[in-house]
Amino acid sequence: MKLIIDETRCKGCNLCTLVCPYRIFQEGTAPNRRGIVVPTLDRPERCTNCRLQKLYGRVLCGVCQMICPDQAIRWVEEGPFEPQKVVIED
Amino acid sequence: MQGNTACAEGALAAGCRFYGGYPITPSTEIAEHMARKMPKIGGVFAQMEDELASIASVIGASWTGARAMTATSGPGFSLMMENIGYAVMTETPCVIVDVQRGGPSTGQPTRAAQGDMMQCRFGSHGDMSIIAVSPASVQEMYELTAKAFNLADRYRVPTFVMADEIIGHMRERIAVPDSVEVVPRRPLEKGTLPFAPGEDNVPGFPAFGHGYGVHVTGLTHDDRGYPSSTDPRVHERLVRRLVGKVEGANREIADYEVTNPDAEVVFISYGAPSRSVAQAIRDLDDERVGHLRLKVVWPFPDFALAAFKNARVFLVPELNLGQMVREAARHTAVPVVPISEIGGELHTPRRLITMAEGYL
Amino acid sequence: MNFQDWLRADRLPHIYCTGCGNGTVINCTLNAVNQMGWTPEETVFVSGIGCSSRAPGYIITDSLHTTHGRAIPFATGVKLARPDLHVVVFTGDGDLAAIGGNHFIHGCRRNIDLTVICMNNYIYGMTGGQGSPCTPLGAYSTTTPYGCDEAPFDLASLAVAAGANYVSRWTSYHVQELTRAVKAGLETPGFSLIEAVVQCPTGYGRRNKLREAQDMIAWMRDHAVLLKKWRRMDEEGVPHDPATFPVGEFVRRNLPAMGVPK
Amino acid sequence: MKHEIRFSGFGGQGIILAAVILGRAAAIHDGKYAVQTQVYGPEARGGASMSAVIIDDDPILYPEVTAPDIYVIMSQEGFLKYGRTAPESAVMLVDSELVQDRPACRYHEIPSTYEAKSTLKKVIVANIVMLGALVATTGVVSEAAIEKAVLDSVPKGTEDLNLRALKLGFDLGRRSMKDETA
Repeated sequence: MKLIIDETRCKGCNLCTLVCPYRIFQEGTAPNRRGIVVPTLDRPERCTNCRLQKLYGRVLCGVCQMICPDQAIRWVEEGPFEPQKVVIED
Repeated sequence: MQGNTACAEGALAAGCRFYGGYPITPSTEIAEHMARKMPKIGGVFAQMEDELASIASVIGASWTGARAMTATSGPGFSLMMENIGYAVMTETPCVIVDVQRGGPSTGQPTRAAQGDMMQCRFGSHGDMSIIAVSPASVQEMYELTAKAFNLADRYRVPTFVMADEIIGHMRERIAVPDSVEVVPRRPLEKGTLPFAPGEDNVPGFPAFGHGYGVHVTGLTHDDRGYPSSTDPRVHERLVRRLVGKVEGANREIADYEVTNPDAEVVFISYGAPSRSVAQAIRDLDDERVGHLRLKVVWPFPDFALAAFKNARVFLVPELNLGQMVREAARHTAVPVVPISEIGGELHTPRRLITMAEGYL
Repeated sequence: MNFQDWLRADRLPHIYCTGCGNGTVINCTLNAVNQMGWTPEETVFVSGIGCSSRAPGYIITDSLHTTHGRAIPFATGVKLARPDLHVVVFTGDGDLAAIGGNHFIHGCRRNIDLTVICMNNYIYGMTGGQGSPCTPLGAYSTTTPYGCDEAPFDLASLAVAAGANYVSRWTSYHVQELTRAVKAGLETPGFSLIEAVVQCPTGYGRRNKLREAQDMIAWMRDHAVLLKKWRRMDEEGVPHDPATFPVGEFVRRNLPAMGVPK
Repeated sequence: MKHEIRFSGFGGQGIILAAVILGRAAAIHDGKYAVQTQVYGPEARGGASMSAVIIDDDPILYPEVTAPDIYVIMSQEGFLKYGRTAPESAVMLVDSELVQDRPACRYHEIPSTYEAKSTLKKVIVANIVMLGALVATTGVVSEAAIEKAVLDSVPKGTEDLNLRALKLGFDLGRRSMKDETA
């Protein structure tokens, strides 16, 4: 699975950057066509949901999606499936 | 039977299954009767915390598809005005009974008046149109209340029963029919936009709980029901349709009685003063004196005035300082004269005869 | 079904300002509704007027966006006429506690089977940030330019006193707890109030040194005190910092209720 | 001489305030007549907002802008809603960073948001930068008048920042005039 930010909905409040335990969301720098600075993803494959949601059959963290006031964060299927290299930080 | 009881019975016969109200003289007997009857027939009686809540609960219940009503009087009627506008904007069928009493303010709680005729028509803010009936007997309290539900459902508009303390508290023998005509709401055809004009400018009704997924808002909305509150064209189109669906059906909605159509002096009346006029006409026994009695007062049947080809004057007895008289005067070149009676007493036939004789 | 499937995708993005907490509360509510296994056909959302009350317009169910303060009586009519429908009310602090205050306490007293979610942002957002009955003492708004000098309502305690069967308070920072609380409210027969303290960076934060949504979220995180701890402090006579407020479940009980489907 | 100026952008950019300041400069400090009107939706942030000013030497009777000769456009959505139909005789100032399209009429690209952010470190004064550029390129009001009007209108303690924003706008405006003639 893959984490995405829907640019047509995001208003650039950056609450996701505050709550993600892995700090995957980083404040963006350049405005998009709507004039909104959308956060960027830093190594999103570190997201637990992306890695393990299928395995456990339920949403495991999802705080970014829940707190996003603009319903702009969700996970989409990746296809075809490719093994992800995960860097474990200490 | 008492007028207020007849009103409640007429509503029940028409299939009213939700009553939301707040006690106020002189309408309270309607609520009391509903409180006794509703639980026995599987309906809902809700005594709300005030009139704002009463009309709100009625509108909410109506959106589940139920026939719903409330009853009140002057001060309570004033409190309902905002949500009446909401019902107009959202095209919510509902019946509001106003047993009119003397005002302004607390005024004369136990005496009759017809001072709310303009308020029911124009009381809420913005441009709108509504339907109002005015019973002149206990029998009509029953019949016109039942009819009000059909009108409300047919045109998806709040419909008023503009009674008064005299008719509400009067007791008369009435003939209760075995059944009353019930014309149910036309449901929205699936796949149709919920606020698209539909036939006769009246959209089908998408009752809650049937999978329509309709969004109902008092904001100016498009055919989907979505707010669109800054576009002048959307607003104009919507409000013109809301007004037009009622005004355009004036002839279809109209309900009135004509006595002596060739008369030269013609009384126009509605509600309780109609009784004084009828008595005066009988006592006068003169074909030169006629009577136009309105059972539906809004929309005003302007074309009915033209039926009196020989009319030299219209006399309008009302229990106010002149409300419907203005409406009549707008539609005819013939002089229109108010005959006002305030304080709670009905016009005496003697007074009306003297007035009529003065013009003969 | 995912909770985002309950949204009217054709109406997004919604009109809320950048960083507005209302969107978060919608997520938590829809998540809880979704977890209940209800279908959109049997669920109705009702609201009054204000920013929070725009929420039902973004949800695919039948919904009533009504007049200012009157959401609860409208919802009462829906619920009494069709007790089998699940009726959820979105409201705000101005809508619920000021103009709708009477309906609020009578809804609690009747214990009518509604779940009321109040997005308390401490001000009137839609009209541009005026003081509300929930504006904290000393806080600035366009109508309290010298600091609010009226004491605010404690909505949760008010609902408990008035007879509601379920009452809790969380904030838009506490997304998991808020979701669980809404679900508990949906499960409890009778009147449920879930007070969700939300950030309004535009109308409130800007005038109270919390300009960014992140600042407000951090403020809520740092000033919300768990109810258990709050009560223990009461027992021990430890004074509360006036800027803090308790969060948690205030009551869950089973008093006689109205409009519960048989 | 009559001018009709239309401002458009998204809610929160200070589109309405910019128009108010321009009108104040004309009516109070330049001794002309001015009327300011506005159109906005329910949202306080985002959404296309529009405000307009008419400036005239004679009293203004009809208050609405019908055929603007000057446009100030600060968002792409605002351009699509209010700027796209500008006639060829008009002149338009666009925020070069936030507006992607360009009109058929004469226009000046003013990087007001970018400059407010990078030079002044306060994106909130982008509208004042734009006002400065507007005055420098069109001369609808005098520079002295707009300076006084800005000082009248901004919160206490921000006068210096806003004056710097205005001056930056004058420079950006002049530079864009030079580019045009070159």
